[in-house]
Amino acid sequence: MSQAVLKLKKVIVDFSGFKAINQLDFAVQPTSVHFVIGPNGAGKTTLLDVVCGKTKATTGEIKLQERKELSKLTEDQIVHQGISRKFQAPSIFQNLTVIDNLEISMKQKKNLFSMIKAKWTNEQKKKINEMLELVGLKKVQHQQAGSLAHGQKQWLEIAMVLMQEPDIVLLDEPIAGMSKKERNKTGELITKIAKDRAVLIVEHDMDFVKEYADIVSVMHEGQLLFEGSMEEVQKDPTVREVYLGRKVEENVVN
Amino acid sequence: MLSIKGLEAGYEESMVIREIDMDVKENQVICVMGRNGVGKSTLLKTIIGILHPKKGSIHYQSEDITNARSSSRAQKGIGYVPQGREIFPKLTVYENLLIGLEAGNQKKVDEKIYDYFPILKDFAKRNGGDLSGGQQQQLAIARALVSNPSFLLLDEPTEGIQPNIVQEIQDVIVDIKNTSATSMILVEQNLDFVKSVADYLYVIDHGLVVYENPIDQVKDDEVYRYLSV
Amino acid sequence: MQNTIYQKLLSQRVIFSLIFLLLLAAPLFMSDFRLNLLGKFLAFAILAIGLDLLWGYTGVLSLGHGIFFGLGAYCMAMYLKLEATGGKLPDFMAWSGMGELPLIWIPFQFPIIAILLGILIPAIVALFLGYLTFRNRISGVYFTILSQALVLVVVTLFVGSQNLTGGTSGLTNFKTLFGFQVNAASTQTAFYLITVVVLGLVFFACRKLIKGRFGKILVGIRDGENRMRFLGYNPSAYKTFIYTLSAAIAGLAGMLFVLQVGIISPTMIGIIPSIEMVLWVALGGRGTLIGPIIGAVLVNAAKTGFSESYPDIWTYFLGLLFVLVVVFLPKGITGLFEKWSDRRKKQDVSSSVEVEKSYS
Amino acid sequence: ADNAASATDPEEGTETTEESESNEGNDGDTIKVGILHSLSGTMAISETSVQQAELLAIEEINENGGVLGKQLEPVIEDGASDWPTFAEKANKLLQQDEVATIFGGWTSASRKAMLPVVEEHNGLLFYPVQYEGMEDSPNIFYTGAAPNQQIVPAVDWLLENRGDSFFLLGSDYVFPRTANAAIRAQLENEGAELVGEEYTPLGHTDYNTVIAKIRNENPDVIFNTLNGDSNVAFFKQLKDAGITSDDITVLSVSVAEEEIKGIGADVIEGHLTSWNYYQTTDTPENEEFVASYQAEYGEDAVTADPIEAGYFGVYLWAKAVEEAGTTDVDEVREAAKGITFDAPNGTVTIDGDNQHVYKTVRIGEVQSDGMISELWQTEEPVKPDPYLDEYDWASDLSESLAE
Amino acid sequence: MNEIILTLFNGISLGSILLLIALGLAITFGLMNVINMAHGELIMVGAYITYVIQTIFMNYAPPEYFDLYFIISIPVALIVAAGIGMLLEVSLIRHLYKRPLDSLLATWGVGLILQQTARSIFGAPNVGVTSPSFLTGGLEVGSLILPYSRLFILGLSIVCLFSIFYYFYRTASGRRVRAVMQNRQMAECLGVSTRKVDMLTFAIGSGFAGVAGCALTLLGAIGPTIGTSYIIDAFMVVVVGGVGALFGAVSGAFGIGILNTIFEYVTNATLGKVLIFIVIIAFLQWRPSGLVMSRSRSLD
Ligand SMILES: Nc1ncnc2c1ncn2[C@@H]1O[C@H](COP(=O)(O)OP(=O)(O)OP(=O)(O)O)[C@@H](O)[C@H]1O
Ligand SMILES: Nc1ncnc2c1ncn2[C@@H]1O[C@H](COP(=O)(O)OP(=O)(O)OP(=O)(O)O)[C@@H](O)[C@H]1O
Ligand SMILES: NC(N)=O
Ligand SMILES: [Mg+2]
Ligand SMILES: [Mg+2]
Repeated sequence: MSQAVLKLKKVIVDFSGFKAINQLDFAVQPTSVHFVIGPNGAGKTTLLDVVCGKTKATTGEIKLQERKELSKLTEDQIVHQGISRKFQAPSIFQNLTVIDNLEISMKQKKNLFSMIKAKWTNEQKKKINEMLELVGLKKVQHQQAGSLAHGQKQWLEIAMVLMQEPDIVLLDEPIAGMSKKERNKTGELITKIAKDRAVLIVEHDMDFVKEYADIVSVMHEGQLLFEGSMEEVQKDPTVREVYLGRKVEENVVN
Repeated sequence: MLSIKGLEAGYEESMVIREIDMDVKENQVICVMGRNGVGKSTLLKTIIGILHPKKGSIHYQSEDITNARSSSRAQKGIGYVPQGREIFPKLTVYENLLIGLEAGNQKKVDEKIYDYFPILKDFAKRNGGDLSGGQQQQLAIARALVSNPSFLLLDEPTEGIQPNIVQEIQDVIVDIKNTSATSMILVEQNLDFVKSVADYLYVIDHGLVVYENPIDQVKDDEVYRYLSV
Repeated sequence: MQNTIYQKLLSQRVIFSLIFLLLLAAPLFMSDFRLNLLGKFLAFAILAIGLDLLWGYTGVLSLGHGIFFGLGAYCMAMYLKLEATGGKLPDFMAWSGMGELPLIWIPFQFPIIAILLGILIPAIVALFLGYLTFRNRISGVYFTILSQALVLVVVTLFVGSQNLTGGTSGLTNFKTLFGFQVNAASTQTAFYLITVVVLGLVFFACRKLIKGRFGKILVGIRDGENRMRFLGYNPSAYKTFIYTLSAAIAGLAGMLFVLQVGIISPTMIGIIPSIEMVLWVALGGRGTLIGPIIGAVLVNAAKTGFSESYPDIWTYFLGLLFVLVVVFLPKGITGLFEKWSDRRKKQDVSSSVEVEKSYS
Repeated sequence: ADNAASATDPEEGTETTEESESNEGNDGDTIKVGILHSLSGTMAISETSVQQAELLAIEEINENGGVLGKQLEPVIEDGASDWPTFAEKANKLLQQDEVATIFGGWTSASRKAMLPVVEEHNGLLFYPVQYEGMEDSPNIFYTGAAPNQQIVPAVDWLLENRGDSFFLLGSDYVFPRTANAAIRAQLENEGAELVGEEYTPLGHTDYNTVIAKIRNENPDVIFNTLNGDSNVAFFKQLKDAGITSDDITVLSVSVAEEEIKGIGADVIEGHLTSWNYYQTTDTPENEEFVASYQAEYGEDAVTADPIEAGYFGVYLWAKAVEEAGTTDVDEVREAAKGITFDAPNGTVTIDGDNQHVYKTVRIGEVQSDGMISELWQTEEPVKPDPYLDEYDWASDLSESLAE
Repeated sequence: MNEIILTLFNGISLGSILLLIALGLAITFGLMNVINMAHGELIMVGAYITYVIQTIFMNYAPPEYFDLYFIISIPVALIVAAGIGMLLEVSLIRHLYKRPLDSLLATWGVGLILQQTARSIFGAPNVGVTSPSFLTGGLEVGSLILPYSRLFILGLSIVCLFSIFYYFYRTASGRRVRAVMQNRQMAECLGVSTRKVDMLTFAIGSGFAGVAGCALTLLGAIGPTIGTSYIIDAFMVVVVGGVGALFGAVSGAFGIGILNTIFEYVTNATLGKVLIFIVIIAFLQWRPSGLVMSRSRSLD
């Protein structure tokens, strides 16, 4: 296996005494669809939080490509390092239209002065149109994002993340509230984008995980409980006990 | 118990649900499915009174509540679990539950709530806003249950919840159904889950009911056809 | 959709140009006194534009813009004062026992420098405060109240150091600028026309700024500052920039004010004027650039009108005006026009959300 | 009526400019005069009653046939406790309404704001309040006390009767600071001791700390040049701190009967003031004045020095106009020289040299009923000396000020 | 030594005054997020109420009962101010919860109207209130005199503080208030009558402004513009303490009070104000959201 794009060493996140993440070692391989599952409160979202800089690790180190120490950087600097993240609850710009949302998300110089003189390039226009097609928001491109349905918002936010052309994509429950059809669409999209970047996904939908995961990490009480393929995960007794429960066991059996 | 006639509602000029008729009987679990953005949440929001219908009527226990305030609907025994949790972030978990009691007439949180969702006891003193997504979802459900509502509106209650707890929620719903006369309208994306709890299924598309059947007559492929058009 | 936007720009262009021409023609049909008043209102309007950039588009409410207005005004006034005393020490310095001209007054003997400083000093003060506050993500109401405290302090300082600022009385009794009699009718008309031109320039410059991608980023910061960070932006820099820019514009307005009113004093830069400035923007309609201009002129015209007609009870009417506008014109006066043309319906929908965000 | 003119109506603007420039305000059968005081904002607490007094005078004059056989028509404007507004309104009165004269102002700041306006348009301003001096604009008549008619004699009297260690307390603006500059020079010249000097922002409300400092210095006299609200806070808190007029005498130059009502007589009882007029001043004119003032504005309305100065200011102007036979400013100014009038405080005379008035100086003590009883007065009206030229200890001051 | 004690006492005293005028604001502004610019005018109402009741006593009550007027004024001021607040909420604020900044503008207008109303009723000049005899003079401690009026205000502010705290954090009604302020819509859906809660809360906040006004008659002028001289300080206290944090307001008030007094003592009133501002800026560098920070996971 090639060397990891992202490596966490002995990371602890402590919320006034409560360790949401506890001595976690964790690695993400390039161009892989890497799922993180685990009980509610296991620390999955917090894991994404420390990687993207929203929460600062109490101790431990987070290294990008073995070199860059992330925990020192601010959120926006981390983004420019090539890490983009989608939040658990859709967070988009209600008062901007769908297309505006994508426009400000897209990869470009984002410092003050290059922004003042920012101009549309045809290539940018093209990119955004492709993206609109891809996530099927073409029809609503001029609608206020605030007026989209929950599912549509999810798609928009995924699109915003992709517009940044990151090396590592962090998705927190991207298919929450999506119907079967859209789940599959999302899944295909993820496989597609994972061809040239790493995708780290937090998800609870086992069928979905099973279908698209290259590798699955199971978190429990802030630590890594198990790592491997979905089959291995489902066979693991502790994972079943703390997380999966009976139904999934059944369809593992048959 | 709850009967909706010719309901039309939406946001400003945009009509989202049109001509919805629905009848929910005592102790019946109705399930609503539909693709994203067809108006499921809007329907529930209109029933609880966040949105006010442009047309049509809502009767609850043969009383017209079409124009009643949400609070009075809640007082009449309608419980609501919104999509996206809507926890009170700076109230502790316990206080969140106490607010849930406002609708009912009992004064303290029933122990069986903690049996359903143990973490709520462990985290009683933590701020609701600090909970994880799934924990918040559990809190939202518990908050609706504490007042023993006679009618429950559940908007995708299993969203973001770990599988084994999803099963528990499933059990909870069944349990409530068996132990009380409570009726429910349940918005859900997972057909298996629906079949295991519901009595009757509606599929909505573009704000209209396009398919309805008692659950035992529901054919998966028919449903999926509507869900994927 | 595209072409409705186009239509809108078209129609707006026409309206703006008409207003602009009308203003330029005003000297032909207005008495010196009224023209002078209008000129004062337009100076306020310039400030209102900057305030709208900050509040309407970036969601940062400053209740302290009187200070920047004042700094600009004082810079200009200091030069005029030195001109008037013709090299001798200004009277108030003498009373407060100053020997010779204090250092900070030296540069203001030169008009060009004074004018430059009139824009630079407010900008620098804003840059400093903005940097310190925004960098630490002090935002929303915290910033607002801080900006108000700034007013309190600067005013106290200005009043307290009478030997440098003329204290409560401020600076007045000017004579000449570039050799012209500042109070002469012809000079005043010239000042008026300059004000109109500056107003036009500032307006179209700001408009260009916010119509582009930059404007959308500002809205993004207004509605979801933290989210913007995860898109790779550093909101603090943007906020500081806009704050500084609006301060500079305020300074510019202040200078034009002094030239036409002939006096600047702490009462003009204090808490109350600072709040009124926000009222102009709100009344005209924030986040529209043109609204604040209308607001500034109308509010002040109303003030003058009320106080001239009912000098003893006019504040009733002013108060009532604010209440009624807020209740019945949530989007300000420009909101009215929008209602007529429901092009921008969607924005009305979410305007509530936007204000919520910018404050919760 | 004229007031009702809308602010934004251009037509109305043009008309007024077409009117003849000479003989200001003297059109048809009425003469317009401007009244410009703060009717709103912090200064309204003091200025409204001065305005009332001026309106009373105008009413009386009109009843007696007006001026030059014409009725006076007051045009009232609100200075709103905001100096630029004073300038704007003065402009409006002179350019728009073309009034024959303006009666107005209280704080020196407001006067300084109006000064360039009246000079630019060669108008007239009658300013009714004691002030710091160092000014004599040809377009302003100063009917309040110059420093040598209030402050200087007060200091002398205190040195003679109350002791020679002084504590100077004032609001932080031009009047107190300039007044105290003079007092410092005077004390030094008298070899008296200045133990402290404190300034608080206008509207300051907490005097605990100042009082603590006073307690430490324990002076014989506090010379108080606080203006407005602050006086109430200061005196109440001084009393609470257990300091009475027996321990330390406070002499105030901006506290008159009107202010005492707000402070509470019980609080300030026994402390001193220096003015040219008190409600208790014993002249037939005053009896009349107080009577008609209270008839107009209520039994418990009180009169005070600035009120009286506003009142007789109107009469002085009226006499000058009659003398000149026109309202033309230059001619009125000429005619005004040496004009006298039997004012409630005694006979006042306009000093042609500086357009101030001769006034009698009176030191008084506050009584339990809120009235001020006279302790001492000058035998005759004192010649106004705004630049304190008569006092060589003030020479440095006035020299540096000759503008 | 004495100086130090006295300065400290004066600081605490100033702090208690700041606290008293800020408490109401800590509710309407801190909890409800309504920027009520008319708060100062509600203080004014309290002050004039005291004046009116005093006048009534002067004219109709037997002299020996005169002092009672003050005891009676406090609850009356509370009720009247609360009533006006309630009126304000129902007629105006209620429609502006979604637009907190607009409430700033509207209440500013209301403030102007209230001021002018006071001027029309009581006249522009200040009115006088005679302190009750039991609050004149002071407690002698060694060579110092601690004015009874100051001690009284200190006590009053503490009583108000604790009653407010108890109400909001220990009673069901208070819990309802906090819930509504955090998510009005959801609270409504759970059966809380947000209208009642809003009205009640705003009334309470306004009521305490009235009490403050009543107390202020012991210290300073009573005129139409009394409110404007206190309002900004009140906002500062709330912000330094941390919006929505009651105990923050306490620390804010006493912090500012004591520092201000010390600064003023060693320099002068003007410089004192300036130094305070610098300290506050510096302080917020260290604690960007006030003394009592309240973290939240949500993005915005
Ligand atoms: N700011 C905070 N203060 C206190 N506890 C916190 C805070 N943030 C998170 N926690 C706790 O840390 C734990 C991990 O939270 P996290 O959101 O990472 O869980 P998760 O794995 O994402 O769960 P879910 O699958 O439900 O989203 C939870 O128990 C949560 O209560
Ligand atoms: N606040 C709003 N303002 C305007 N339009 C809205 C608003 N919320 C939802 N809509 C519109 O109403 C339609 C229905 O939304 P709704 O949330 O009811 O869909 P849904 O069926 O619940 O979808 P999902 O399964 O994603 O929750 C959507 O097309 C959306 O664009
Ligand atoms: N002239 C005065 N008292 O300001
Ligand atoms: Mg999570
Ligand atoms: Mg939904």
